[in-house]
Amino acid sequence: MKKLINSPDMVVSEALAGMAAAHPSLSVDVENKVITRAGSPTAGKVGLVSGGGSGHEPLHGGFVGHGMLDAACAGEMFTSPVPDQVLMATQRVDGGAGVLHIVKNYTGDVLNFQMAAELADDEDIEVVSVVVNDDVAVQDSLYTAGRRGVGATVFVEKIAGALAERGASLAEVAAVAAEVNERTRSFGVALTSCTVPAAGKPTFDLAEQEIELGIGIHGEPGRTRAPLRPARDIAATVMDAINADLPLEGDLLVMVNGMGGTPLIELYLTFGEVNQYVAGHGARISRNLVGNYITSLEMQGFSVTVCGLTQTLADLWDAPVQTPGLRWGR
Amino acid sequence: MKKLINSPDMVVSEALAGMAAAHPSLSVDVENKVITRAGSPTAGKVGLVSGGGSGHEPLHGGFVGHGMLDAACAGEMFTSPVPDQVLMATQRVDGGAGVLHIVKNYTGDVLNFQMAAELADDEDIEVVSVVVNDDVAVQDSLYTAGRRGVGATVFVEKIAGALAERGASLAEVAAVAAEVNERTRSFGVALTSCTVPAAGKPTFDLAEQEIELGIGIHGEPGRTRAPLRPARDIAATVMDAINADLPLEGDLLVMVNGMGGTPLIELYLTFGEVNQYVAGHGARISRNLVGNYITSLEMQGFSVTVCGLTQTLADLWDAPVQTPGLRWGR
Amino acid sequence: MDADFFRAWISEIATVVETQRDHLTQLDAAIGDADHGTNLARGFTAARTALARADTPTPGSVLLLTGSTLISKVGGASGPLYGTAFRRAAKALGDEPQADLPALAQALEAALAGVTKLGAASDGQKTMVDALAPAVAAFSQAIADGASETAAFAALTDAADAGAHNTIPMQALKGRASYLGPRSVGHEDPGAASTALILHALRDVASRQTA
Amino acid sequence: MDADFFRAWISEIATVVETQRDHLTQLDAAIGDADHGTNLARGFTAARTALARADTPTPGSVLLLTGSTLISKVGGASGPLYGTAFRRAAKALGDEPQADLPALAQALEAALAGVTKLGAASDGQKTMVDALAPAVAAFSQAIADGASETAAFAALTDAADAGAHNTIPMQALKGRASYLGPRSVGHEDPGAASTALILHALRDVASRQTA
Ligand SMILES: Nc1ncnc2c1ncn2[C@@H]1O[C@H](COP(=O)(O)OP(=O)(O)O)[C@@H](O)[C@H]1O
Ligand SMILES: Nc1ncnc2c1ncn2[C@@H]1O[C@H](COP(=O)(O)OP(=O)(O)O)[C@@H](O)[C@H]1O
Ligand SMILES: [Mg+2]
Ligand SMILES: [Mg+2]
Ligand SMILES: [Mg+2]
Ligand SMILES: [Mg+2]
Repeated sequence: MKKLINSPDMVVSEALAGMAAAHPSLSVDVENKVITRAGSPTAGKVGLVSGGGSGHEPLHGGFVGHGMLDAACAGEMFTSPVPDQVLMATQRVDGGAGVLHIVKNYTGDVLNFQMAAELADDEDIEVVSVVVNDDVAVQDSLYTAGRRGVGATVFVEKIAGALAERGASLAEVAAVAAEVNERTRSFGVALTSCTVPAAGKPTFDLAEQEIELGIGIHGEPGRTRAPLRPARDIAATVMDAINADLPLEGDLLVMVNGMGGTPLIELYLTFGEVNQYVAGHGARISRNLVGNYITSLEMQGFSVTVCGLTQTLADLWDAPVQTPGLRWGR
Repeated sequence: MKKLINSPDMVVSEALAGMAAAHPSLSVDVENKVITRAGSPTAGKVGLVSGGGSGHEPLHGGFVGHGMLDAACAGEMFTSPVPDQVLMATQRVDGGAGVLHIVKNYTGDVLNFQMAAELADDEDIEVVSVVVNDDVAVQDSLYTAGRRGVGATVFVEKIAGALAERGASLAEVAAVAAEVNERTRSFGVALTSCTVPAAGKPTFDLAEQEIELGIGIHGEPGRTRAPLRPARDIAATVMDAINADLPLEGDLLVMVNGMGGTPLIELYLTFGEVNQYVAGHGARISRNLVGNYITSLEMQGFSVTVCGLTQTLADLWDAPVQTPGLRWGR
Repeated sequence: MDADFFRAWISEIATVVETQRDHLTQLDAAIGDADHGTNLARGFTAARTALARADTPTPGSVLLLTGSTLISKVGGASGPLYGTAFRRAAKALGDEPQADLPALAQALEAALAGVTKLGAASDGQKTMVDALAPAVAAFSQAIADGASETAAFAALTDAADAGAHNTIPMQALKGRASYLGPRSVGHEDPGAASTALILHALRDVASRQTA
Repeated sequence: MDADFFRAWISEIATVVETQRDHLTQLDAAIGDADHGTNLARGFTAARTALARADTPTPGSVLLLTGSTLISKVGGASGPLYGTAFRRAAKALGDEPQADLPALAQALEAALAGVTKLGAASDGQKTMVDALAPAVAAFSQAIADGASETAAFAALTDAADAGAHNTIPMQALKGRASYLGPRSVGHEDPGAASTALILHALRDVASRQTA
């Protein structure tokens, strides 16, 4: 295992210490692994809290700031945060207008946020939770854990954050978050596995000419293995899966997201392929993100996330955002 | 070789096509591999042109935009652009106030930019070239190719770009570019090699517990090999090399740059170590960048770049910038 | 069985999950995210430390502190699930200074009920429930049949082992492993495996006492 | 030697650098950035194509177009250097329809002068100069000594081969390899190797003609 770390069990807190040093706009509670905006709470504004396992940076801590999250809870590597952290974050960002919990749909995340919401309720903090589940690689069903939450989380955090910044109510912010989730689909591909520091070796092994299709963001193996193919064909496989679940139409917000170890030049090349696919299907990419936004440590690979925009959602997407990971408009 | 590409010889132009689709603010001449701001030239403004081999993204194309570059020339993978490209870029961004060439100190880059400058001179376009050479891993000497240009390029492009945006003269812009270069030092470390698509295999091989110290940004082997150590010790080795060449003092602009395959969580952890080192040496990091800014394809590793700030340089650093790779202040 | 007995149990679990840490993590790597061993080692070590510091006079107070510590230290799916299991068991034991076999059986049934209520997993979905449910049933049955303590604990762990083993051919319908669909078949569920370890620790502590 | 001869030479170089592409790239991987073979294959293939399209009646016009094409297609260090080399050689050949051995020798001397002026490399710095300089000297000397064409070309390539080989123990002081410092020792310089290939191509074309 080759990593720029001191010891596996210190990675998360030492990285948070680095974030604290790098971003004066954030207030980083390294001990409790809770990141808030400096000067939280914002009185009268709905507070947005998200969080999840570490190893997905810049998600979530890198999205704390004006126009996006108020707080992020960093769990251990690939392990959801605990209720105490979420409660602490909820208390710190409650400006009296209630708090939205943005939860990626994993059993652990759902259970821990749920417990935190109950604890917050005991303290009369109004909490609404939105569960993100956009991964079309996972068949949805009432009887299973359901779909994973992946790339849509970035869109939900940005758009709900923009609406909250405008002074909307908790119900309105929760509604737009749910709307973005419903309009968004994702699919991920791995060229290599990642290595969890405490595990010390790659979570799975791929042959030199093999790729994993339908992976999540925790180094879980995907749904199937396939031979390595040209980027154009891989992009088509990904887009076919998304298009089959939610037909592409109208103006789209598209993210070509790197899993952490894929160079930007490959992501741009892949975005070009995705753009051609979308155009070939009579839709149009009117907004985009190309880069590392929701990663899986050093994994090589990418995911595509597609959201069907309305004018309102586009405006909220364009609204100013000022976070370490996403920044424009002011 | 596992890459998201269609064929090795198409990587650069297909990635540029993706950039064109992703960034309406840019005008991308895919055939000639020249990226300019949409609406170039800016009349009366000094034009900034840089360029180099591809594989370092977001450098240089990702730094074209308000407050930074006017044009970037993308060479083949790790191969400097040709004079025709540089001349074309120079012509397209000449707003009548002359053009600054920002050249990383590599024989190929220097020779090709030099030829382009001569051609531009034939057309009575005033060109001044600034050669960036900040890599302390390379001993400087009159009799050799001298030091490589690495991370300082990002600082030079940002700060000179900000001054040009304020309407300064070519001489003034060139002077601040040279000043930033003189005040900046870098050192890089590789945990893994990278693979040039056309070569098809890693440029060098490292054992599981080996790292390369003093690498450049083209997958060249470094000055020495060393055993893998904790991030704290690696950071100390890097900072010792920089500090020995230009003692740390006062307010510093520090970049902890990922080589392309290193996850952000490790870069933040490393920044934390660098920050402690700097504090321990009586200096202070007053501005920073943590992320992938000047990369070497999918290489795992990082470089640290340190610039001793003046108030003027700090103000220029803080000035608005709006490019795909760097964006703040408006 | 008094508070010391239950403290010894938690301490034994901490030791076992630490030694089995890599094994559990590798099971999780196959169908999950390679952290189950790390999660449980972190959690039960913290519980042992908490018990060493706090004053826990009754079996119930020992398991209550254990459950709360797991919830606040583990995270992931197993944190809330195991945490709830121990808290429910604690509530079942009440403030009694001692717990006899039937009381322990009721406590384990309460634990199972807590896990299934929170996680909504039923038998055969390839989760810790597939080890816990048969183990609890076998334990209660043995006690109802008037089996000796030794025999009852043997029934408990035999059923847990069998239950964990039986998860191998199952396709996961709950938890992270469910994302693999058919590819989850052929691997033992890490949570079922850790449940078996936890119950073995209970049996070992009991046998040491009687010995 | 007429324009056809020189076109044949460039075409032969394009073929050789294409077949030796990986070899040159691997030499560059050891002490550079693994692109020398790719760069030259791209450049000389483009030159061959350009010559096929344009009308180049004289040896000088052939080499001038070759040099310009290399400059606008190769990039890197080798593009301007080889491009300048061919352009300088072209200028030396002027507009003559034919070039005899002494004229060719002068052209190669001009090429060398162009490379050293532009790159500022002197002997022993582990660059293409270490193959080109001795080769040009040996060629001129052989002609001055009244050697046969065959012998002169043999002298040219033998000296180039020796020169390229002699770069192995050198420490690079110019170009990318200089960044490796002492670690550049023990590897053949890719540009010296490609220079030898280019001169071998010249000899082969000449021997075919005389044959
Ligand atoms: N809904 C559920 N009900 C019961 N047990 C579950 C459920 N979901 C997951 N588990 C158990 O949790 C185990 C995984 O725990 P762990 O790896 O620590 O958490 P995570 O999956 O969040 O990484 C699984 O092996 C399974 O036994
Ligand atoms: N200053 C110089 N003078 C002469 N030849 C040089 C000089 N610098 C580099 N070279 C030659 O160029 C070769 C490298 O060419 P190439 O790999 O195509 O360019 P780059 O180094 O830009 O990648 C070296 O092997 C060396 O022979
Ligand atoms: Mg986990
Ligand atoms: Mg090169
Ligand atoms: Mg797990
Ligand atoms: Mg090279």
